[in-house]
Amino acid sequence: MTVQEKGWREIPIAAVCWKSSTEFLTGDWKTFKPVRDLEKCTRCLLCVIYCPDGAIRWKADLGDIEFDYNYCKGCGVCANECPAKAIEMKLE
Amino acid sequence: MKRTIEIRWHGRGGQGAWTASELLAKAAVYEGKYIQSFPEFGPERMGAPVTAFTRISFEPIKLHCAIYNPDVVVVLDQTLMKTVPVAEGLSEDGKIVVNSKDSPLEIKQRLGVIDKVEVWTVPATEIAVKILRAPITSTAMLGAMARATGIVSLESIKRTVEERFRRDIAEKNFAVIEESYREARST
Amino acid sequence: MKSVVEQKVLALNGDEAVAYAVKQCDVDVVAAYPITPQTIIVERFSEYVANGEVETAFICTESEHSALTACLAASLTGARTFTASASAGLALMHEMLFVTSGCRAPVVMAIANRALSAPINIHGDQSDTMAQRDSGWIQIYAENVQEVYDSVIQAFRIAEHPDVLLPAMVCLDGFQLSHSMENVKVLPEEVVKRFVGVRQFPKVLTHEGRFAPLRLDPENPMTLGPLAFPNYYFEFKRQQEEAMKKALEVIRQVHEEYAEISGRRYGDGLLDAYQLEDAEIATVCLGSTAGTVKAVVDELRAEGVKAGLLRIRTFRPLPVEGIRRALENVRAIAVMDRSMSFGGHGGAVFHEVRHALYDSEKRPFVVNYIYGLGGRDTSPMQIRAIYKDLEGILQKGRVETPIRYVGLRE
Amino acid sequence: MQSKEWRFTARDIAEKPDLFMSGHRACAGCAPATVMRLILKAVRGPTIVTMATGCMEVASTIYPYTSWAVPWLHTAFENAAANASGIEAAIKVLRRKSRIKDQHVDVIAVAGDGGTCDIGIQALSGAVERGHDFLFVLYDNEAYMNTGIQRSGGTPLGAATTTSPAGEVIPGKLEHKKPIADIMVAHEIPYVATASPYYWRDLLVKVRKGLEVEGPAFLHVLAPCPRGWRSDPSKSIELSRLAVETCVFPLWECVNGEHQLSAPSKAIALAPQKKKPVREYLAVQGRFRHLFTPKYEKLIDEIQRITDLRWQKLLKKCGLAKTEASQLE
Repeated sequence: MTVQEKGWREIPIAAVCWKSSTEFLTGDWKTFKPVRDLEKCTRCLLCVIYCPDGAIRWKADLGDIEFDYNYCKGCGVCANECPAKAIEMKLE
Repeated sequence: MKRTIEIRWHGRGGQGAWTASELLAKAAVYEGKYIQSFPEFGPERMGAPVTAFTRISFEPIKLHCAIYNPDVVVVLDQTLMKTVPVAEGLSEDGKIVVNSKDSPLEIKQRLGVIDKVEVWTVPATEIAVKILRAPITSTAMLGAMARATGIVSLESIKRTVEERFRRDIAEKNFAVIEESYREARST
Repeated sequence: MKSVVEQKVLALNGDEAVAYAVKQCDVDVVAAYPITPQTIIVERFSEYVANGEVETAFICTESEHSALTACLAASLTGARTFTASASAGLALMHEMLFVTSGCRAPVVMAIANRALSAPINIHGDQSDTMAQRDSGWIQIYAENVQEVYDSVIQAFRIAEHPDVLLPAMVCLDGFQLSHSMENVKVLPEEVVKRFVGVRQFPKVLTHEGRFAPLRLDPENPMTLGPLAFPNYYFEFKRQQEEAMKKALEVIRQVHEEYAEISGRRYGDGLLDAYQLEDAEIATVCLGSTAGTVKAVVDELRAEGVKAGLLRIRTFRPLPVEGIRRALENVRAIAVMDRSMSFGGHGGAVFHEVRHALYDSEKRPFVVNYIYGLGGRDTSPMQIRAIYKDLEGILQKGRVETPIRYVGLRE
Repeated sequence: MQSKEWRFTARDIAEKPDLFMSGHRACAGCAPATVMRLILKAVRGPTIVTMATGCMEVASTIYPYTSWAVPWLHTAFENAAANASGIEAAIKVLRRKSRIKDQHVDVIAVAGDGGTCDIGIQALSGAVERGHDFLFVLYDNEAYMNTGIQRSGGTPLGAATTTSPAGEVIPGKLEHKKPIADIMVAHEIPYVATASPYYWRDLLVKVRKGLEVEGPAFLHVLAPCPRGWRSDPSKSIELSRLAVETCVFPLWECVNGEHQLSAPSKAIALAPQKKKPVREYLAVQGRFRHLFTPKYEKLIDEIQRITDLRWQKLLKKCGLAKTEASQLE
């Protein structure tokens, strides 16, 4: 433990969680990372739906999807399920 | 008079020994007395011999233990006398009230209790069958024991009966209580 | 000073007194599973529900484990909750007892104390609750049916107090109290409702970075019952211990406030000392047998014997200081345990009392009497014999047998 | 209720924020994590989730972090349904007493196969018998994965786990998978269904239906676990498709006692040639590797036989298998 943890008087009682897991980055778990071929991608959004980590986001303003490598664990489900074969898993 | 009177009830499961004990206790509460009423602890089985207990006192009751030397014993079913030592531990100047057509003297001889003990009998089954059309003797025995001991008044007993039972059943039980009160005989 | 309220006198057994008190406490959810000698509690309460006398949701669960779980979950959703059990039922709840205290859910539970199997035995002793003494629940042991009623009402206030937020057990000896009808003075319902009040919730920091009332609420989402690794778990246990310490004062205060309304006091709410001021010999006891002991003490006092009694009303949290102060001037003490701690040195109460007296300079003699297991009756004669033993210890100036059994056939 | 269809489009789902949030610590390729995300995409309003001890509970709430944007409660392993009972009862009473906002709150209990088929079945059976209004979701990864892949009542025949290892004389688990959804149907509750994350829209619709019925609803979701199934993490969703295509895990609903096949399985029922052999499903999972040896190969036939038998029984229940079912008898 490098960070100084709080003492028993400071932490909320009943073990109520006080941090969102979005503050916990799991992106460094991966060996392979998904890379998208923008030409092939049809924006069908199946990868957004299937991603176990919610690491692929639909950006309404861009009208496109975006990989969030902060959370992506490199499982490759997106590549495997992509009907257009637009995603390739590449070594980090 | 003793500050606390201890009563033991003998009956068979389903005859209402615990009910009688509770009715008596509640009647005593109406008269401002302190009470304790408890069954012989354990699962109750229809027909099996059961025991219930009542303590009545003029002051708060501290004891939380069994009754070893009752001042009064009430026997709801005469047949119990064959197998259950109903007079066991009865205090020397105690009283025993038995549901029986027999005379108090006959019962006294059968029980073999010392002379000082007062034995009362009442034909509770006959009275109950006549009025209630069922051999439920708890209220009849209450009436007889009220007569024998004077611990509580007939009015208080009636009040508890009235509270516990439906109106028509309560009224029949008033008749049972009154008749058994009249019919109770002692040695 | 509030004045004592006028009260009705009812004839209730211990179980009925529990149900009656719960009826008056504005309880939201009751979840329970029947077990002798607790059954009358749930039966009476079912009648209140069936007759529309309460607004409570009554859940007849398929086990005690689910009964306590449902109470816990309802409590964490913001409900005032109650359950009741005994013996094997409490043992089945064991896991959830710790979860309930760990989640800081102020569930109130009545336990009609009963022996644990095997062999199976439905009668009274305190093995069931003593086995749960380290589960993080407050434990109050009642002496008579009146105290059962009073304690249940107090338990809600204590458990829900923001400094405490711990579940609480009210323990009544199986059959001796659960099935014994006694005089009970009951407070008017509105007085009880006012006394217990509406449940309040402390605010805690959530993952949204906001402070919100501690409960499951879609308006303020929070996560309850997470996994804590070695880096945090310990701190939560320390918090629970702090809450127990604070409970000592809260129990005393709530008891005092209740006494002002009801006119009834049980010592200071923690300990009930009887004829102890000048006592040379004394017993320490929990629950209904303390009443029998008091009757014996009266007799002994009339005979000129300086006998006394310390009844521990609140066993968890244990008022250690109070025990020491109450007993350190007594010369010989018999601690009565209605349960066994197999392989230990005497029963649980003995451990605690002797431990409390270790810090006393006078170090009185302390011996242990195991009594009443599986519903065995303890008579006034047997209690007299205990005091006789204590006199013998004083005469001899030593203890020969520190752990003894009352009414056990050799 | 049956007639109502929800338009869960891919765009709708993608736009809806995740209520099961990123940063959880499930394994890479964890289908249960996808299932959690999808369930919460289907909620219709204020919702409280309660969970049994298990992978998803542990991975999502490591103090002080939480992945749950909704109110969430875990208390123990065997009691998710009892939690739901208490929450549902509390909400009802507190609304009636005006202690909380007067709005409907959906309650979802989530448990794995151990927390449902084994240790949790008593609380589940009790809660649905009492008729509490809640949805129970079983995410079935077919073993105790959280504790290191021990067999459960949900583990299928022949699967190797750490407590049913494939050895010299024993070919993995010797018993069939407990038909938990059928057991729930036997409780005569208003809604029981099976689902697979590959068929995500079907899953979402079923979650929504389960929430909309009054009374208890049960949803059995197959959730492949790459660690426990010894499969490639990228194949988790594909496996959930193969299970349906081989009829190892058919998709169906039982609404008020009436069974009906869901579209993916109905397509197979109507065109039986589409039904794939179980080999295709088993071959990509390391937990069945030992079955592809001469010694234990016969077990594959047995798995095929039981799969066909259960499929035929299901068709019969759905009124689709008059001829085949009678042939079997």
